[in-house]
Amino acid sequence: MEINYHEYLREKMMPHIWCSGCTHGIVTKALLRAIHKAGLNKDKVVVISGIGCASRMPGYLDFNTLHTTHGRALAFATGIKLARPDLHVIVVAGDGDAVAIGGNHFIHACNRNIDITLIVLNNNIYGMTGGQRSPTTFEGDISSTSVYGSIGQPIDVVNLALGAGATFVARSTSYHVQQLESYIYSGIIHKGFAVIDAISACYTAYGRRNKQKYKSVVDMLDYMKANAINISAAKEKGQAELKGKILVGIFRDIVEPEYCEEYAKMVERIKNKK
Amino acid sequence: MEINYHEYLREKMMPHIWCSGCTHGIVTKALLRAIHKAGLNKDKVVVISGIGCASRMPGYLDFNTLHTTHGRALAFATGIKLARPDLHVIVVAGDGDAVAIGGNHFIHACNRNIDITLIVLNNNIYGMTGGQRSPTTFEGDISSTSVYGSIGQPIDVVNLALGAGATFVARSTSYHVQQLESYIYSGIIHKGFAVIDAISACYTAYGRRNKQKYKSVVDMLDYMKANAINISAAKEKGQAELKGKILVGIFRDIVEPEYCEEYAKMVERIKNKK
Amino acid sequence: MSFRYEIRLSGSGGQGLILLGIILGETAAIYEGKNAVQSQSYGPEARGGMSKSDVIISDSEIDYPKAYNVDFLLTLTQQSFDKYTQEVKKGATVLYDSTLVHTTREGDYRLIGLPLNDTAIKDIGKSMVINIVSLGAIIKLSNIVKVENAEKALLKRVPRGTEELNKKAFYAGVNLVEKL
Amino acid sequence: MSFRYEIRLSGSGGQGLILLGIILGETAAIYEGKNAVQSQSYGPEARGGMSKSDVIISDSEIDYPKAYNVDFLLTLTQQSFDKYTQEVKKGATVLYDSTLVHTTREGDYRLIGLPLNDTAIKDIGKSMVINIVSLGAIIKLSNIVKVENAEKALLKRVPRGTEELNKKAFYAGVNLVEKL
Amino acid sequence: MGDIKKEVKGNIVTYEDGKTKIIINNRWCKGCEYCVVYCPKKVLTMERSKPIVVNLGECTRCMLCELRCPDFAIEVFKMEEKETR
Amino acid sequence: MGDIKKEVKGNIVTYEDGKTKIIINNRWCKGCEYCVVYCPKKVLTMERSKPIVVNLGECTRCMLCELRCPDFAIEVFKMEEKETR
Amino acid sequence: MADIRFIQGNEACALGALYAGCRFFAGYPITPSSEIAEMLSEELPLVGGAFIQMEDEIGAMAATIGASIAGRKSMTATSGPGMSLKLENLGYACITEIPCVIVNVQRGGPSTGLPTSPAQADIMQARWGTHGDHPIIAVCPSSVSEMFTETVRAFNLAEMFRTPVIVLSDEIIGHMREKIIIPEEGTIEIVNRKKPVCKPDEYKPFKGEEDGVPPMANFGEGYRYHITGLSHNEEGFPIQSGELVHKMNLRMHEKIYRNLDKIIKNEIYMCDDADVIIFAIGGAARSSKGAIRHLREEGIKAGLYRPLTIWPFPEETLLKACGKAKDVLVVEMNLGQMIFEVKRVLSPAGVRVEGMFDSSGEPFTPLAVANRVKEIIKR
Amino acid sequence: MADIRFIQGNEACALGALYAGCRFFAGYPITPSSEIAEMLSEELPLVGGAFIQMEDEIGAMAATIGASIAGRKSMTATSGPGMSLKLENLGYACITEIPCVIVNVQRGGPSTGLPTSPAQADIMQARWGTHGDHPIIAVCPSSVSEMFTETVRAFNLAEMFRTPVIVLSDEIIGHMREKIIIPEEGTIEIVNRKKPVCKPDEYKPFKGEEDGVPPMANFGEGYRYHITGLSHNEEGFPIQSGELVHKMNLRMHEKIYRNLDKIIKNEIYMCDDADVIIFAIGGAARSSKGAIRHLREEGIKAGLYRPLTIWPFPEETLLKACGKAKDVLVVEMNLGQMIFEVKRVLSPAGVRVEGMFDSSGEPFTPLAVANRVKEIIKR
Ligand SMILES: Cc1ncc(C[n+]2csc(CCOP(=O)(O)OP(=O)(O)O)c2C)c(N)n1
Ligand SMILES: Cc1ncc(C[n+]2csc(CCOP(=O)(O)OP(=O)(O)O)c2C)c(N)n1
Ligand code: SF4
Ligand code: SF4
Ligand code: SF4
Ligand code: SF4
Ligand code: SF4
Ligand code: SF4
Ligand SMILES: [Mg+2]
Ligand SMILES: [Mg+2]
Repeated sequence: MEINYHEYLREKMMPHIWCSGCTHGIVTKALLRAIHKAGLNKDKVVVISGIGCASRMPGYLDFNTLHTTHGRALAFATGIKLARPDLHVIVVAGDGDAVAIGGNHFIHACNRNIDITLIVLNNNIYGMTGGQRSPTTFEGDISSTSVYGSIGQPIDVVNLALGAGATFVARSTSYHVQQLESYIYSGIIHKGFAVIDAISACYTAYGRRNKQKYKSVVDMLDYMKANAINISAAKEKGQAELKGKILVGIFRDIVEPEYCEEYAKMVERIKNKK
Repeated sequence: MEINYHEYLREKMMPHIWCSGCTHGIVTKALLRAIHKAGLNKDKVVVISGIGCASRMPGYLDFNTLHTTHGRALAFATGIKLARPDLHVIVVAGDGDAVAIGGNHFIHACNRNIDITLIVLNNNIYGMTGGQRSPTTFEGDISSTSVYGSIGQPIDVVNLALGAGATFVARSTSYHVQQLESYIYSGIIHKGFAVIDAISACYTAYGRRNKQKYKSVVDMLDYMKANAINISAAKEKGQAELKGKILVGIFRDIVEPEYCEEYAKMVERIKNKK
Repeated sequence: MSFRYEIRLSGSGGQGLILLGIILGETAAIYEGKNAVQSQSYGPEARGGMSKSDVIISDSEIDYPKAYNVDFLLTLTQQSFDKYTQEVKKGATVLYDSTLVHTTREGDYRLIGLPLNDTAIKDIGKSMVINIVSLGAIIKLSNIVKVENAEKALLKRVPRGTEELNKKAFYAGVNLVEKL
Repeated sequence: MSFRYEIRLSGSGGQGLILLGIILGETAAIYEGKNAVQSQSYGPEARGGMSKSDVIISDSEIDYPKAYNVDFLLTLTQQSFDKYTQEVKKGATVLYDSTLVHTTREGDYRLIGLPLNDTAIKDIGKSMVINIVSLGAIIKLSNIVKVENAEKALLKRVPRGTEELNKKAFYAGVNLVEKL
Repeated sequence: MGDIKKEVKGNIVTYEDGKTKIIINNRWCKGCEYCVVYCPKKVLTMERSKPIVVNLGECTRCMLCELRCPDFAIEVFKMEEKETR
Repeated sequence: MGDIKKEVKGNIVTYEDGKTKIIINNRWCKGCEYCVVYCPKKVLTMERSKPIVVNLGECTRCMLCELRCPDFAIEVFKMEEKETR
Repeated sequence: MADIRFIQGNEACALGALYAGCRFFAGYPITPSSEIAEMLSEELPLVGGAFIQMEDEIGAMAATIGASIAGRKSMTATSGPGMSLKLENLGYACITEIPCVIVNVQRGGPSTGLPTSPAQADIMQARWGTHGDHPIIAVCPSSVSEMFTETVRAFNLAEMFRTPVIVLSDEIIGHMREKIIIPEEGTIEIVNRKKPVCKPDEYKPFKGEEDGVPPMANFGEGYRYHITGLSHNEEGFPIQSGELVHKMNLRMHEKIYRNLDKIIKNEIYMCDDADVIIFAIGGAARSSKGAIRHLREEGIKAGLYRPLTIWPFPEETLLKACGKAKDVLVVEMNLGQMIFEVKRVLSPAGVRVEGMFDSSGEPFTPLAVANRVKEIIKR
Repeated sequence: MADIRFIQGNEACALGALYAGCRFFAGYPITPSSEIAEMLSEELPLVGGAFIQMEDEIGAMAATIGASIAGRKSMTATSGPGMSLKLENLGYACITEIPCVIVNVQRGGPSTGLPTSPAQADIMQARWGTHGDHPIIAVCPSSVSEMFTETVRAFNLAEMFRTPVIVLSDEIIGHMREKIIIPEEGTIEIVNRKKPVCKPDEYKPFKGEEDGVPPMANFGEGYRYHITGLSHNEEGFPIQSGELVHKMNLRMHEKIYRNLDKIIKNEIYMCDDADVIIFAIGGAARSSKGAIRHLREEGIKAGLYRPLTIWPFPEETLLKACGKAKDVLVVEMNLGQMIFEVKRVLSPAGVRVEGMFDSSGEPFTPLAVANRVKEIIKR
C-alpha cells in the first residue's frame, strides 16, 4: 500500500522548522517511505538524532523519538539497541553531528556492526548554527568560518564508513528520491550497521554564500542531478573526470556477525557451559 | 653515524616503567633511530602522547615532550604544529589512546593531512589500566572486560587511516625492528599526516590471559614473526589464507596538500589581494 | 535628567530588522556621539518566524539593554502588532505597515500607518528594502537622530553597488512621513 | 576494650602479598566471625616496584582501614625492611626473610628472620609460593587466626589443581615457626 | 477528462478531475518551487509564492512533485485507486 | 681473536675481545630474554635473570640483540669503528 | 545461609547494582573504578543483562541513558577524568529525567593527577559540573557494605525521582576489602520507576505528579513520545516560552528539594554531647572515626557528622545536629570543598568551622586528625 | 582619530583578544558564541595568527593549549554544552600551568536547553567543573566595551599567572551591539609570560618564583622539558611522593590566592550610602543598574556590587563593601548559584541575603528587580 505520510507525522508540530527548500524534508520523506515499505510497527521504531537542523527530524515523527546531544546519537542508540534488540533503531544526523563531533561514535558503530541504520543528512555545512564549515565542506567553498575558502579535502563519509568496517554503505542524494528511498530501505532491512550518506542541500547557510555555484536552492538540486554518477559507471572513468562528481550507489553490502546477536550467542554459550 | 641512544634519553628517568618484555621499548628505540637517521635537531622535535603505558614514552626522551590527556594527543599536536609549523611533531599513542577514546582526533588528523607523524603502539589491549578489551583486541580473546571472549572484529588501524584519508599509512611489528624503523623514518620525512601501526606486545595484561596462544612474552614476538606477511605477498593469497595474519608494509604513500602549507598559502593569497 | 529613548522593531525574519536596528544605533553612537544599544531576540533557529530588534538611544550610560518602556514601535506584521502594542509606553508612537497589518487597535499611543512595503515594492522595486524605507520613516517621525547622519551610517553599512538603491529607499521613507 | 590488630605485608610486586592479605582477612572475617579490612597501595602502574598490603583484624568495627600502629610486619625485601620497620608499634613482631633481607636493624620490636624464600624454592620448588609459606609463619607467630581456618580460606582461594602444593607451602611456613 | 474541481478549505487547496487529485497545503508549503520546477509536465506553476495547478489534465501521476516536496505540502492521488491510502 | 675481557662496574658489565664489545646494563635490563632468544649465534645466555655473554667470538655484530632489547640494556659495538658512537 | 564475602568496595558496588536490578552497564576503563566494570562484564550476561565497553566515557554515559530509556536499570562507573567527560550527557539525563546511576571512584587530580591514589576532590563537581541549572543527588559510601547498600539506594532514588544519581566514592573505599553480608532478596526494598497508567495519547511524559515526578514509559511499550535536551513542555516538545521553561526547571529542582526527607541520609555518631564535631565523608570519615576513638579515650568529646547524601546538601539536619557545637572540623581529602557548604550553614549559627585539607593522595591517619582536633579546641 | 565602532559583544571579545596579542584560536561553533570564532577566522590570518575549527570542543581546548605551549597566546570560545566538554582539558591546563583563555557565552541550560537565550547558570561550573583541586580565574564583562577590556585582562592574567582564565559572558552581552572605542596600541598594558633566564639544563619548569609562578619556556626554544598531567615535581616529571604532590597543588592554589590584589576587580556603584545592595554580574547587572536608577528616583538607597572577577570569589572586598548593608539581593539568571558564596561571606556579618532567580531565558526587567528590592526592604 502506498504511504500516507500523515500516519507517520506529529501533525501538530507541523510545519517543520526547516527553511524553504531545505532538503532535509525530502530525506525525511524518503525515510518514512522506506519504513513504510519495510512494514515496521511504529511502536517498535526508535528514531534518534543529535543536534542540528537535521536532528530536529525525530520531533515530527510519530515513533519513539529521541533528540540527544550533539554528535552522540549513535552512542545513545547503542544503549537502546543492546537493551532492546527487538526495536528498530534508526539514527539521523547532520554531517557535523555524524562525522565532526560524532566521528568517534561513527567509526565504532561501524566497527561494532550493531544493527542500527544511520542516515547522514549531509549538506556540507553546519546549518543550525548559521553556516560554519563542516568536515564535508568542499575545498575552496565559503562558510562563516572559512571566509577565504575552505582548506583541504572534505571527509568522504562513505570512505570513512568503509574504512571503519561498516557492512552496508550507500550514498544517494535529495534529488534522487527513489534511489535514496531504496537505499534507506535496504539499510533498514540489512542486519548490521548501515550507513546511508544522503546528500542534502542547505541554501540558507551554504548555497547563499557560494553564489558562484548556486544562484538558488533549485540550483543545488540541479547540481546533484548533474553531478551524481553511479559507482558502476564511475569505474570506467579516470580520476580527473570524477572530480566534483557525487558517487552514488551501494558501496558495500555484506553479511557479518551482528553485535547484539553475537552477544546473545555468548550468553547462550555461557549458559550451556554451566 | 650510528645512533647513541644515550644522547636521546633522559637517563635519570631510566629504567623505564614498562614491564619485562613489553615491546613498547622496542618501538621507542626504532623511533629514536628514525629520528637520528632523519637528522632532526632535538630542540625542534616535539613528542606528544596521551595516557597509557605507550604514552609514558615521551617522559624518557630528551626532546620537547608533552604527556597529555587520554586520547587527545593529536589535538594538542595540531595546535602545536599549526602554531609552529617548523617543529617536527611526533605523536605516540596506545591502541586505546589512538582509536578508542582518541578515534575522532585520529580520523580528523588523517583527513586534515597535517604534517604530524603518528605511531600507534598497538598491543591490542589497555595495558595501563590492567588489561581491558581494546578496539583492536582480537575476536575471542580474553581480557578483563571480555572474560568470555571479545565480541566482534577488531578495528583495523590501517584501514581506518586509509578510509579517513591519511596520505602515509604503514604497518610493521616489534619483531621486525628494522622494517619498523624504516617505516617510521619514511613517516617522519613524509610531508603530511603519517600513521604507522606498530604492533606491540603486552604479556602482563594480555598475553598472560591468553595462554592458549602465548606461553611467554617471547611467544608474542614469535607470533609476529610467524604471521607477518607483506602486502605484496598477501595480494596473491585468498581471504582464508590471510586469516590471523598481520599485514605489514606501506599501504599508502602519496603527496597531497599539507594543512599548514595550505594555510600559509591562503595567508599569502589574502595578502596579495590587499 | 538624561533621556532614554526605546525603539522596538518587530516583524518577521527576512525583513531586515536587525540591520535596521544596527543603522539606527550606529547613527546615534558613531555620528551623533550618543550612546546606543541594539539587541535582538532569536528564535530557536534564527531563521523565519517572528523577529524583534530593540534599539535604545540615550545621552548617558544605558544600563538595561532591552526595551521595556517602548517609545517607538515599528510593526511589520499582524502578529507583531498584536503582541507588542500591548507593551508600549503611554504616549508612544506606533508605526505599522498599512498593508501587512490589517487589524489595528487604538490605545494610549499615537498610531500611524504607512505603506512601507508597498513603497519598497512599487517605488524601489524590491520588497527587501522595506527596512530601509522604514528607517527613513522612523527617523522622520521620531527625530531621534538626524536624517543626514542616518544617511551616512546607511551608506557605510550596505553592500557596495547598492548605495543608490538604498538611498532612494531611505528618502522614500522620509517622504512618506513628510506627506502625512 | 576491643582489640585492633594491624598486619603489614611488604615486599615487591610479584611476591603475592595481596593474595596473602586477602587470605588473612578472609580467614578472620568469614571463618572466625571477626572483622577484617585489607588494603594495598598501588604504584603508578600497579606492576613491579615496592608492594604493600595491610590487613587489620578486630572483634569490633574497624574504622581506619590502613595500618598505622603496626602489630605485625612482614618484610620480604631489604627496601621494605628499611622503610617499614621505622613505622611499627612498640613491641610489634617483625618477620623478615633471612636471605632476601641482608641487613637488619634492632628496635623496639621482636625481630624474627626465617628462610621463607628458600623454603618456597627448596621445599616446594616454586619461589612463587613465598606468600603462602609466609602465611603459615605469620599465623603461627601471631596466633591472630586459627591455622585450620586459614587452611580452609587458603584452599578456597587458590586455583584448582594447586591445592596440595599450596597446603604444603602453608604448613612449611607453620613448621618454620614451630622449629624456632 | 472530467471537469477540474478546485476546492479551498482554509489553507488546503484540492484540485481534482476524476482521474487525479492534487492537494496543496499552503500552511505547510514554504514556496521552494521544487514541485513546479521538477514536474515533467508543467502541471504546476507558482502564484504568490505557492504552487497552483494549471494543467491537471497533463498530470501523469509520476509523483515526482510529491516525492520532492520537502514540506509534505503537496500530495497526488490516483483516483482509480482506493482514495484513502 | 684476542682475549675476552669482562669488566664489571656496578650494574654495567662489559665484554670485549678486540673486535666486538658488548655492554649489558643490569640495572635497566628486566630479563625478558629477547637478546638471548633472538641472537642467531647463541652468543648470549641467561644467568640469574640477566643475559651474559658466553660466546663473544661467534658474534657477527648483527645488532639484533640490541635492536630488540626493549630496555636499552644491551649494546653492541664494532671495535674497528670509532668506539664512541 | 548468610552470604558473607570478603571483597573490594568496587565489587560490592557491582553486586549492589545487580541486587537493585541493574541490567545494563556501559563503561570505559579507568583506575580506580575498573573493577566495577570488570565484575559486571562477567556477571551481567548471567542474569540477562548487557555489558558494553564503549569507545569513550561520553559514549558510555550516552549508552547508559539510552538503555534506561529502553527500560533497563543502568549504570556507568568512572573516575575524575572520565567524570569530566560524562558531564555533558549527565546534564542531558537531568533535563530529560532519565534514571541512571553514575559511580565516581575518586582519585587524585586535577587532570591525570595521581591515578592510583585516593582523593575527594570531585565533590563540588558532582553538584555543579555540567552546565546549566540542574538538581542532582549524590550519595557517598564509607565502607564496603555501604558500597553495596548505597548503590542500591542510588538506584532506588534514581527510579523514584527520575534522575541521575551519583555514587561518589573514593579509591580507599573502592579498593579496600572488607567483610560484607550480602542481603537476601527482598531484604532491601527495590524501587521501580512509576509507569503511566493513562492511554498513550493522553500521556504527558514530563508532567509531574504530586511529588513532582512524571511517570515514565519506556521506549517500545506503545507510548510513542519525544525526548529532547531542549527546554520542553509537558508533552516533551521544545518550547520558547520563558515562563513554561522556568516552570519546568523549577519542577525538576523541586522534585528533589521538596522530597529531602526521602533523600537525605546521615550518620550522626557521638554528636549528642560533643564539643567538637568532625564533618567528613568516605575514606576521610574512616580516619575521622579513628580519631574520635583516640579522642574519646583521652576524654575529649568529639563526634562525627557523616552525610551519606552529600547532594542535596543536608542543611537542615546538619544545623540540627551541629548548630550547637562549639567547633566543627571539616576533614576533606582535597584543598577545601564541602567546607564552603558547612560554613554557609553553620557560621551564621556561630559555630566555628575549620578545615583539614590534604591533596597528597595519602589518607589522613587517625592520629593526625586527632591532633588537629586538639589544636582547634585549644584555641 | 579614535576608532569608534558599534559592534556586538562577541566581536569586541575577538578584537580584545587580538589587542592582547592572541595569535591562535581553535574552536567549534556553538550559539551564542560563534561570532567570536567567525571574526577571528577572518582576522587572525591577517595578523600572522592561525585559526582552526576543530572536530569538537575537546579537540579545540587541546589545540588551544598546544598552541600556547608552542608560544602563541591562544583562545577558544564556546557555550554551555561545549564548556562541559572542555572541562577535562581545562584541568590539564591548570595542572600544567599553560596560559590560555576560554570564553563561555552562557545560554539556557541544562543540556541543549535554550540555545539562543541568555542564562548565567555556568558560574559554579567555571569554578568546579573539572575534577580535582584546581584554582581558576573567571572574569565577567557586562558591556560590549568590557567584552574587549575583560578579554584583554583575561589574557594578561593568564600570562601573569600561567593559568587558564575563563571569560564568563552571557548571550545578552555577547549578542548586543554597543558603542565601543577601540583603545590605541599601548593604552592598555599587555602582559607576556615570564621566560626563563637560566640555562636550559638548569630550567625547572614548575618551580614557582616568589609570586608562585614559574617562568615558562615555549617548546622549540631550546629548553627541552617535559609536561605532564600527572602530579609532577618541579622538573615536570611524575612523582608519587604525597608530600611533594601536596606541595605542588598548594603552590598552584596559592599563586592565585596570594595574588588576589592583582586579580580581583569590582564595580562598586552607589554602595556608600546604600541600605540595600544588589549583587549581580553580566546581563543581570545591567538589569540591576536599571533598577537602581528607578529606585534612586524613588528615594530608595540602593547600590550595586558587581564583581568583574567572579573567581576567585572577592570575599574581602565584598565584606568590606557590603558587610554593613542591611540587605543584599543576589540577582542571577539561574536558580541560585552565587548566592551560596555571598551568603557564606555576608551571613556571618549579619547581612540579610536574598536571591532573585530566573531561568526563563528572558532578562530581568529593571522594574521587576526594583519591585523585588522594594519587597525586601519592606520586611
Ligand atoms: C556540544 C555542542 N557543540 C556545539 C553545538 C552547536 N551546534 C548545534 S548544531 C551544530 C552543527 C549542525 O550541523 P550539522 O550537524 O551538519 O546539521 P545541520 O544543521 O547542517 O543539519 C552545532 C555545531 C552543540 N549544540 N553542542
Ligand atoms: C579520560 C580517561 N579515561 C580513561 C582513562 C584510563 N586509562 C588510562 S590508560 C588507558 C588505556 C590504555 O591503553 P592503550 O592506550 O592501548 O595503551 P597501553 O597502556 O596499552 O600502552 C585508559 C583507559 C584515563 N586516564 N582518562
Ligand atoms: S539552515 Fe540549512 S539545514 Fe538548516 S533548515 Fe535552513 S536550509 Fe535546512
Ligand atoms: S602492562 Fe603491558 S603495555 Fe603496560 S608496560 Fe606492561 S607489558 Fe607494557
Ligand atoms: S505527479 Fe508528476 S506530472 Fe503530476 S503534477 Fe506531480 S510531478 Fe507533475
Ligand atoms: S515543493 Fe512543496 S514546499 Fe516547495 S513549493 Fe511545492 S508544495 Fe511548496
Ligand atoms: S650482535 Fe647479533 S650475533 Fe652478536 S650477540 Fe647480538 S644478536 Fe648475537
Ligand atoms: S633484551 Fe634487554 S632487557 Fe631483555 S634480557 Fe636482554 S638485555 Fe635484558
Ligand atoms: Mg550539516
Ligand atoms: Mg594498548
